[in-house]
Amino acid sequence: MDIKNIKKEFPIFKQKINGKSLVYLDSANSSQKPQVVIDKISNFYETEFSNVGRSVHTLAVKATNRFEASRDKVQKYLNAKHREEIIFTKGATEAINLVASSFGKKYVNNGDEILITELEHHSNYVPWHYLRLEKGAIIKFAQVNKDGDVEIEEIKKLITKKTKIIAITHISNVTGAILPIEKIIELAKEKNIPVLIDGTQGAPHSLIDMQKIDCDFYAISCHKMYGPNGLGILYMKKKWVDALPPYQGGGGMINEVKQQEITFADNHTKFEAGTMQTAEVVSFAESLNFIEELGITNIAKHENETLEYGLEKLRMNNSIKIIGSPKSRGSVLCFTLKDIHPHDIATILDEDGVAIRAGHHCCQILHEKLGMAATARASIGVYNDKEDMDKLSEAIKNCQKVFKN
Amino acid sequence: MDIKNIKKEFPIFKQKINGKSLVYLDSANSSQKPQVVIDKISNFYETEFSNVGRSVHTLAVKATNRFEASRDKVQKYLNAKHREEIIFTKGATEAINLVASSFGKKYVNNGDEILITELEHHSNYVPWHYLRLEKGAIIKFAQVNKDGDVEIEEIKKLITKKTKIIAITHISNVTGAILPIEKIIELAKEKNIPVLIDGTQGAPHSLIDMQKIDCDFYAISCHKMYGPNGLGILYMKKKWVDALPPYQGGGGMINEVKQQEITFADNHTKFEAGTMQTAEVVSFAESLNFIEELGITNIAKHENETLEYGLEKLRMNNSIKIIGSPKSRGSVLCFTLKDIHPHDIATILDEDGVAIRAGHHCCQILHEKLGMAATARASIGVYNDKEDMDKLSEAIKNCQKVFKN
Amino acid sequence: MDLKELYQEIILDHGKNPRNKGKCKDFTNDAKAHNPLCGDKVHIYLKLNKEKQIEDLSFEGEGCAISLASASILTELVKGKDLSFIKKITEEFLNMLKNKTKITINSITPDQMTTITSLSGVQEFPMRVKCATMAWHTLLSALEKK
Amino acid sequence: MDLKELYQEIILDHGKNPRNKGKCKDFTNDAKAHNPLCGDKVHIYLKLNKEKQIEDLSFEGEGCAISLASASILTELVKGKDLSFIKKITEEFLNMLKNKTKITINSITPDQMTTITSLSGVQEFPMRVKCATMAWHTLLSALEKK
Ligand SMILES: Cc1ncc(COP(=O)(O)O)c(C=O)c1O
Ligand SMILES: Cc1ncc(COP(=O)(O)O)c(C=O)c1O
Repeated sequence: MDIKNIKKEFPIFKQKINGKSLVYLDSANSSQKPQVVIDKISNFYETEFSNVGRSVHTLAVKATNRFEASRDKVQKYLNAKHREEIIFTKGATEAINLVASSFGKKYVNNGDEILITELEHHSNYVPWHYLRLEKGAIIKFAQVNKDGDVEIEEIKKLITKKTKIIAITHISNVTGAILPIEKIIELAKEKNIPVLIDGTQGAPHSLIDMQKIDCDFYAISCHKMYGPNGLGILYMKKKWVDALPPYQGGGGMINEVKQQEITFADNHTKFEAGTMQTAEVVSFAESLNFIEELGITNIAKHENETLEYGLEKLRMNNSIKIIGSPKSRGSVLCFTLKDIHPHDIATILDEDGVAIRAGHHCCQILHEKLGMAATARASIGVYNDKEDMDKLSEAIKNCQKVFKN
Repeated sequence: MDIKNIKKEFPIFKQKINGKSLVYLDSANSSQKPQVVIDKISNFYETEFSNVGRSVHTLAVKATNRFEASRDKVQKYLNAKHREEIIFTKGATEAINLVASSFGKKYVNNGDEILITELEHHSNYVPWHYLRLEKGAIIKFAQVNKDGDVEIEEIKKLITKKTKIIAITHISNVTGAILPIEKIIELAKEKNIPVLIDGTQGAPHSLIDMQKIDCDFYAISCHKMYGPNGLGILYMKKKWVDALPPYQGGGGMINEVKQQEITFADNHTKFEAGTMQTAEVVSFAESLNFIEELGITNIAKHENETLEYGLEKLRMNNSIKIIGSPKSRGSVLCFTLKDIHPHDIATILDEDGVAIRAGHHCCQILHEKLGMAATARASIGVYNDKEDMDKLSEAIKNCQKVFKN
Repeated sequence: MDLKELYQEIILDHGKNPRNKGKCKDFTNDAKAHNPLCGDKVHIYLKLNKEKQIEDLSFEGEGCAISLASASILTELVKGKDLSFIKKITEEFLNMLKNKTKITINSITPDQMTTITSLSGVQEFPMRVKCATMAWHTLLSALEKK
Repeated sequence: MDLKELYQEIILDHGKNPRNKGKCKDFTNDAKAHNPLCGDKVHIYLKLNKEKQIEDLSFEGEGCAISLASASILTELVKGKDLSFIKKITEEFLNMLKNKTKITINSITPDQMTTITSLSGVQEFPMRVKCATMAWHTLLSALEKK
């Protein structure tokens, strides 16, 4: 496989959109899937499907082995110390809800503080808001600076004796800022405060080494990593796996169930209630194989070059305003266009086969701060290249023509 | 399509298990998938995939339309009054957790009673147990009688002024008992008590008409209905959609998000936080098409005939003890074999290609009552036939030979 | 799908220079709406007189060209009209976008007809239908309030 | 996979007539385990003497033929033995099931060797490995307790 030719691994690019080749620039929303991943799903359902962990017949054994092999694969990929640190969830949103609920139940009390940032996606704010409603917790927002970054000093300033957890995004899905998570984690460790990283945008674009990052929780959405829908991963440090109470209740997560009392599993399975997403878990191993074959650092390099090229192109157009100029930028490029609303941009670009997203990208706090209800966002995946950036730039010009601007 | 030939619609039956044709009798655990459903998943990922509801480009429009069309399809299939009554979840387990959490938060207080039965799957007990831990609620267990049924009188006896909700299974996944849910709902309505039906085993085997059943909540696991993994449906009566607080927090379920305050969507989307299982939802429409093409009453009839035939066969073997003799039986047949542990049975049957399940089937309370730690379970799907029952019966005899019983 | 149909001159004009913007004097009714998915907002103000006619109306709003144009065109069309006209034209307008039916109401001028049908291009863009209909739904809510 | 390998005569015999069942007198250590997925249970009792030998041991349990046979065989093998032998044999036994290695310990009789290797058929049935290993893990826990 070669990154230059990688589009052909993704069947979605075979079709024409409005007669044009598809320029897919919405990967921060969800990435497209390579054929190997799609085939793995079919193949699993066709030849090995069964419920896992519960039966002893041949199909159940095959499915269980595949399922647990996938956990091993994720553990290795993330370089987590223990396989029990890998918990499968419905998505990053559920992963964060799980932590907010379980951690909150046990450790957060009236007046305790939760430190997040103005950059956070609703998925890393609403779950904590529930602790505000239920426990009287206080949510503090680290401010974003004019470049779209959150600086370490800003975090430092807000930490108090009452800070119970810090929950921050790895990469902003709007400004593209790569946050200084290592430094924040170091700082938090000095004060003995656990850190949750919303890695939804981080994991698809950077080398993730849990033992190096050394955070307490890291949330991932598999569908943004060339993987299937409906699956997420929560990395949870072993000590929290041991300490936190279970989340949802149901089959598979119990130890003993009696009429007056229930005891729970003492490992990661206490967080995995009910029938799991077997086919999704199994096929996600293929997504990781795909990423590994290309190399995540090669992917990141290719995406960066593409992004930088695109930024340069767009900067040449005086009507375009790029949102944020962070010190280092992930694969996201938000912009606005003079006198043309982002929705109109998105619709008009689509006519040229260019798929971008318009809106607040689930970051209303940040958009409020920016003084904009909506922005247009082009986000990059491994399959994008400079030609895509040229087409984006041309499509924006066409858009201006439609509006006669 | 013809039920007699239906095995050929399911690719799993093309393979040999230990050199034998697969006799799959573990559908109560999870059903196999017809080719049309598997193909729909691939096809969707290959040609229409995008995140739904958030972008305005062509793929997003296609995906969103398919996604919402699937909701319409489910609404029609279940004959729900409003499309807003259909909520997509990770599975029946999440559906019940959602209700226990949201309903419990608002309506359950210290000393309030939750009425369930001894037949319940852990998924319809553990979530309520959390309300015991957190709110001081009391859980009452309607007793199962010697036939494996729960009688309406038993329910009646346990209802008090403190009963806040009744949560019962439609069909037991162990005794196969079909509970008198219509009568229980009628009774509950007189007393103004909401009823949740765990329809995990009911929906795959019976005609479900929400306006006729008229319960408040009905939980379904799609993977037991010839559908994909990782998807469930919660039917929630409109008045509860309006009244209950949201469950998980994240993208898509909000109205307005500010630093001090959050308002939530006022319809079903308040229960659907984060990126949904698009491919799963879309392909589940195919599962319903598949069921409709055969007709659910035809399926039920075929399954019943198969089951009755199997029961008769097994009753001829004096070493076999059938668990439960309910008035009407769903597609489940639990049994034990004299002096042979269910696990050994399952392993030995597998050698003959017969896939059954052994264990407590996530019903420890019931197994405690039965005085058994484990039972063997053969459960029936549309693809089973009398020949499968013959093979089951023969395989049991082989098992006795191995043990020289 | 045809962009030229969607972004016709009339729409671009109304989008750039929306009529009746602001808060009209002595309004008797108002209502606002907001699309949480995209952030579009509209707030409609109107003054009902004793004859149940809309004597004056205006709107405030943020949003795309389609939503601003639709609100602007709406205010032009219903100013001075009575409730039965408003109900009818709203119904026909929503039907046009949803079911691709024609506007049949005959108490509007040919110019007004051209203007309102200029929004029919939105039919082909399902994700944008909400942009065009929000103001109209909001008008109905405003009328229901007292 | 071969059922005959799994359900050998020796195993069926130990499964049906497990040795050392019950609660041994004056036990000094005990531990129990339980597999929540299938309901199997085992409780091991043992009496350690001053020389750190297992003077007596027994088990209570519920479960399949494999788990009962494994517990029964275990009790026969380690009775009267010292800690170092027990550690070694347990390690080798677990390794046999996990990595398909051979038992090499030479302080057991040929009969005992036949008996313990009769459980090697479990290797081919991954879902049943836990049944065979539970008693052995439980023995180790019992020894760790004081
Ligand atoms: C009666 C019953 N309820 C609930 C469940 C839980 O369903 P799921 O594991 O798909 O969430 C099951 C199946 O395992 C069941 O049989
Ligand atoms: C930064 C960030 N956090 C969280 C999420 C939520 O992820 P999901 O919707 O897959 O649960 C997203 C994606 O939408 C995101 O971009």
